[in-house]
Amino acid sequence: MNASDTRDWMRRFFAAFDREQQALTDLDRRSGDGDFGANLRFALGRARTALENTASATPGDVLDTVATAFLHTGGTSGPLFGMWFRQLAKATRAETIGVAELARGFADATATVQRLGGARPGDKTMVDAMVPASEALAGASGSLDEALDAAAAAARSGAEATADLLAKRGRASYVGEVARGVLDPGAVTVALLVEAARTR
Amino acid sequence: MNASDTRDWMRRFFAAFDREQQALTDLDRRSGDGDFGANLRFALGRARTALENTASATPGDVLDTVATAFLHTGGTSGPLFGMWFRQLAKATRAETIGVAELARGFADATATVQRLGGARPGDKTMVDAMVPASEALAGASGSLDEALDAAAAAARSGAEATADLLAKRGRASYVGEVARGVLDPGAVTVALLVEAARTR
Amino acid sequence: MTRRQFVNDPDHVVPEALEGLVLAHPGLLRLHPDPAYVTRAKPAPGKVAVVSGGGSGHEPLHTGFVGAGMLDAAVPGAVFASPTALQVAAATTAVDTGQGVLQIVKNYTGDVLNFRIAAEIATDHGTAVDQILVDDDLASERADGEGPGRRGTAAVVVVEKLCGALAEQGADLPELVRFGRALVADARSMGIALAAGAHPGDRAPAWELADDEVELGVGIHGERGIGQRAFAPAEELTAELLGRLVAALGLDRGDGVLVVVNSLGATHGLELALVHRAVHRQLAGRGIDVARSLVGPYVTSLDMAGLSITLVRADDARVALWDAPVRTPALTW
Amino acid sequence: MTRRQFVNDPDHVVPEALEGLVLAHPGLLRLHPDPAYVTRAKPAPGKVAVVSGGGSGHEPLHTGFVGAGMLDAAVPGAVFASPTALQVAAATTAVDTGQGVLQIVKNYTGDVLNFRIAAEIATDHGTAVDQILVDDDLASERADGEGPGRRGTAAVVVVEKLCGALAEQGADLPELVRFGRALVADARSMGIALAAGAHPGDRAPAWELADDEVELGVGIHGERGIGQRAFAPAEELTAELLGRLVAALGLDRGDGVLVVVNSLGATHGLELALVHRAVHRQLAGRGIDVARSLVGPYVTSLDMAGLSITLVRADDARVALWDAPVRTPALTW
Ligand SMILES: Nc1ncnc2c1ncn2[C@@H]1O[C@H](COP(=O)(O)OP(=O)(O)O)[C@@H](O)[C@H]1O
Ligand SMILES: Nc1ncnc2c1ncn2[C@@H]1O[C@H](COP(=O)(O)OP(=O)(O)O)[C@@H](O)[C@H]1O
Ligand SMILES: [Mg+2]
Ligand SMILES: [Mg+2]
Ligand SMILES: [Mg+2]
Ligand SMILES: [Mg+2]
Repeated sequence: MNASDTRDWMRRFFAAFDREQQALTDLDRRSGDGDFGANLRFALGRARTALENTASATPGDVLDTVATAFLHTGGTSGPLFGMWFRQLAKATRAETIGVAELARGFADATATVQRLGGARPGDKTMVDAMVPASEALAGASGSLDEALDAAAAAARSGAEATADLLAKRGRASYVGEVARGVLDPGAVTVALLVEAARTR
Repeated sequence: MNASDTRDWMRRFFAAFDREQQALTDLDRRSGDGDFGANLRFALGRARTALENTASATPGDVLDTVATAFLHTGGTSGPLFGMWFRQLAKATRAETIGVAELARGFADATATVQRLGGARPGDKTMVDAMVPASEALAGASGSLDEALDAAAAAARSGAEATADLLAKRGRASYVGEVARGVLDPGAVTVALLVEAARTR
Repeated sequence: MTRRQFVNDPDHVVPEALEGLVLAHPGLLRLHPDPAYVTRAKPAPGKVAVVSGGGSGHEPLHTGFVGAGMLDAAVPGAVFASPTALQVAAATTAVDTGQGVLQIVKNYTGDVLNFRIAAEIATDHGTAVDQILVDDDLASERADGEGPGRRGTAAVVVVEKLCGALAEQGADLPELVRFGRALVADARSMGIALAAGAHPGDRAPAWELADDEVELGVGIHGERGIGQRAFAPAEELTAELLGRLVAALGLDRGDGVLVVVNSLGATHGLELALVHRAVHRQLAGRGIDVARSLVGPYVTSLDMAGLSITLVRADDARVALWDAPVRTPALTW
Repeated sequence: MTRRQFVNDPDHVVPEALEGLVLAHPGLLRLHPDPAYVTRAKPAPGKVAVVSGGGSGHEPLHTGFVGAGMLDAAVPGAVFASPTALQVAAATTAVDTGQGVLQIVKNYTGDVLNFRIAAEIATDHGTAVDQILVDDDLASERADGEGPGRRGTAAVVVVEKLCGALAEQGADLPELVRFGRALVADARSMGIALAAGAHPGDRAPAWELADDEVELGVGIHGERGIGQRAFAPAEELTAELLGRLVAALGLDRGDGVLVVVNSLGATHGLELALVHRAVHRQLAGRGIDVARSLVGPYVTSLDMAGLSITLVRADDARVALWDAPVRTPALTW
C-alpha cells in the first residue's frame, strides 16, 4: 500500500460516510447529542480539501493530513479519531507498507485512543470496533487483501455488538438503558473506515 | 420673634403638615409622581429631631436647622424648600426679629427658589404662594401679627389660585391639562407654613 | 418571566452595596456613610478635586471611577434618584485641598438642582466650585431646543477620565472647565434596548417590548426611548445608532473618535465585542479613525438588556489624557 | 418574554467577538485567526508561558486575562464547546520561548481531552508542557468520587492570576505545577441562578424556574443545578452557599481566604456588591478573614442571572502573588 493507495482508501471512506451520515447522526441523537454526523462531516470536508492541496510521499503523509483535519474538529470523536490517524501515520512513513506496518499502526493508534479516552472494550465506544480490527491485523498471516478482509469483518462485528452494550464512557453513558439496542456511531464509523481499506 | 417663637412656629407647621400629609400626597399623585408627602415627611421628621438636639440663639439658627433637614431630602421640593429656609435664616440672625427682617428674608428666600428652580409666578409651583406672601410682608405697615395675617392670607389665596393654572415647571408640567383643577402641593405647603407663623 | 434580584430590603440596596464595594477595594476607596459619599482612600493634595455623582443603579458609575487619575469623590443617590444637596456639598468640601473643585453633572433636573445648591453651599464654606454639565444623549434632543435638552449618559465616563487626568497634571479650575465643556460639546451617545431592567425588589421589568421590536433611544433611568424599530442583526442596529451619531457630530473622513460601547446591564461581553467590531468597521468605511475605545459595562441601567454607543471627537491632547494612568475599581491602566 | 441578543450570524459570534475584543485592546492583545487563539501583543521572553482556554460564552474568561502578569495565550472554543486540540497546540507552541508552557484546564471532558492531546502534540514539537486541572465546583462533587468530578468554574481566575504572577517572577514549570495544584486543592466554588441564560440567536433561555424558586449549584454551560430552593433575601442565599464552601474547605477561625463574588452574566454590580458585603460579614462572624476579593463578572454563562461565590485558602505567598501587578483587558492593577 503506497501513498496513492492510501488516498484511494480515504476517498472510499469519505464516500461511505456520505452515504451513512444521516444514519450516524440518528444514532448519536438516540444515544448522545446528535452532532456526530456534523462533527465528522466537518473533519472529512477539511481532510478532503487538505488532501487535494498536499503532496504526500508515504501512506503516513496521507494519514497525517487526515489526522490534522480531525484534530481541528470539536466533539469527542474529532480529537480521538485525530489521534488515531496521527498514531497510525507514525507507523506508516515508508513508501510502501504491508500488513506488519498496518498491524503495528492499528495497535498503537488504538492504544492511544484508549489511553486518552479511558474507554475499555465493552464500554460502547469506537474502541469496540478498533480493538477487534487491530487484533485481526495482528493475527493475519496471508496477503494484505486477506488481512484487510479479516480486519473489516472484525470491525463490523465489533460495531454490531455495541447494540447490546450499556455505555460507560462518553455522552451515551448519561442516558443509560435508553441507548440499549442502539449502535454506537463511533464504532460504526470505524467499521466503515476499515471496510473502505479493502480494494476488492 | 425670638428663637423660641420660631420653634413654636415650626412645631405648628409640623402639626399642620401631619394633618394634611395625605391630602398633599394625593395632589402630587394627580399632578406629579405622588412622593411629595413622603419627601416632606422625611424632611420634617429630620428637622424635628434636629431641633430637639440643637440649641439655637436666634430665629436664624432654628430656620437653618430646618434648612439642613430639607437639603438632606430628595425630590424637587426638598432642595428648594431647603434653600428657601437657608436664605431666610441668613436674614434672621438677630436675637429678635420683626417684620423688616422677615420681609427681607422672605424676599431673598423666594428669589433664591426662583433663581434655582427657574419658575415664575403662574407656573403652578410653590413660587405661586411664596411670591404673594413675600409681597404682603414687604407691604405691611402694622404689627408683626397683622403682617403675618396678611402674608398667610396672601399665601393661601396664591395656593388656591394654582388650581386654575397649567404647570410649566416640575413634574406636573408633563401631564399638562390633566392637572388643571388640581392644587399644587408645594404651594399649599407654603400656605400651611405661613399660616403656622401666626400666633393668634 | 418574573425578574428577581439578589436583594435584602429594597430600601437598603444602595447603602449595602456601597459597603460591599468599599470592602472589595479597601486600598482605593473610603466610605463616608452619612451623608453618604465615597472618596479616594489616599487623598491627592495640590490639585483641583473632581467630584461626580447621581442616582444609583448605573454601576460602576460613579463610585467605580474614584481613584488616581479620575474622580476624587463620587456621590450616590438612591436608585435612579439624585443625591441630596448636602451629600454633594459634604463630598465637595471634603475633597477640596485649596485648589477648588470641579463638579461633573449629568443633565437631569434633580442632579442639576442638587449640584447647583451644593456648589452654593460649598462656596459659602470657602471652596471654589465650578461645573461641567454632561448632555450627550441624542435621543432627548429636540429640534426646537425646548424641554430639558439632551440627557447625560455614557459620555460622562470619558469626561471623568479626561478631566481626571488633566486635573492630575495640575490644570486649574478655569482650564478644566474650558476643556470639559469643549469635550462635552464634541460628545454624543445613543442607546438601544432589547429588554427593560427591573428595580431591585421588583418582580417585573419597567416595560415590555414586542418580540420583534427593540426600543431606540432609551435613557438610563428605565424611561422608554423615542420609539420602537424592528429587531435586526447587530450590524444593522449598530448602523442605525452610528448614522445618527456621526451626523450629529458632523464627523467626516479623516476625523478621529473615542468610542464607548457600553452595556446597559445584562448585555454580554461577547455581544459588546461583536458590536464593537461592527462600529470599527462601519466607521472605517466612512474614513473615521477609532483612536481609542472602551467596551464593557460602564454606565448601566440596572439589568436592562441593551447597549449604548458614544462617540467623542478625538485630538492628540484628548488621546494623551485618555492614555494617562488611571487606577480605580472599574478603570485601570 | 423572548430573549434576544446583539448577533449577526449565530455561527459567527465567536470570531466576530474575538476581532472586536482585540480591536479594543490593540496594545495588549494579538489575534491569531486560524487556528484561533489570542496572545499578548508583546510576548514575554525568558519565562514559562501560561496558556488557558475553553468554550466561549464565559467572557471575560479567558481572552480577557491575557497580558502581563497573567496569561500568555487564551484559546477560545465555540460557545460552551472546547477549543480543538490543534488550536490549543498552536497556541502552546507559539508562546513557548524555551522555558516550557503551563496549561490551565477547567475540568470538562472536552477541554481535558483536547488540552491533553495538544500537550502531546506540542511535546512532539519539542515544547515542555505540563497542566493544572481546575476543579472547584462543589455542586458536581459526588460523595463516592464517581463521575467526572468537580467542574472547573470561577476559581480558574484565581489560578490564572496567581500562576501568572509566579511565572512572571521566574518560577520553573515544576514549581508552577506544584503551586497551582495545591492552590486548586484549596479552592471551592458554588453558583446560584435566578434565571437561565440563552445562546446567541436563541429566543428562549435554556430552562425556566418557578417564580419562587432559585436554581442551586448551576454550572457555567447552561446546565441546570443540583436542585431548587426557595427564593430568599440575599443574606440567606449567601449563607446557603457560604456554609457549604466553608465546610468543604474545612475553614476555621483565624483562617484567611481569597474571595470571588462572580456575576454569571446579567446580575448587576449593585447586587454583587451587596452580596459581597454579606460574604464579608458572614465570614467575619465565623472568624474567617477576607484577605482579598474580586467582585464582578469574571466567569459568566452568557446572560444568566445569577452569581457564584469562590473561596480559596489564603497565605502570605498567595496574597503577595495576588497583589503582584497585572495588566490585561479584564484585570489590571
Ligand atoms: N471516552 C471515550 N473513548 C472513546 N470513544 C469515545 C469516548 N467517548 C465517546 N466516544 C465516541 O465518540 C462518539 C461520539 O462522538 P461525538 O458525537 O463527536 O462526541 P460528543 O459526545 O462530544 O458529542 C461516540 O459514538 C463514541 O464512539
Ligand atoms: N422648577 C420648580 N421651581 C419651583 N418649585 C418647583 C419646581 N418644580 C417643582 N416644584 C415644586 O415641587 C413640588 C413637587 O415636589 P416633589 O414631589 O418633592 O418633587 P418631584 O416632582 O421631583 O417628585 C411641586 O408641587 C412644585 O411646587
Ligand atoms: Mg455527539
Ligand atoms: Mg457534542
Ligand atoms: Mg413628587
Ligand atoms: Mg419624585
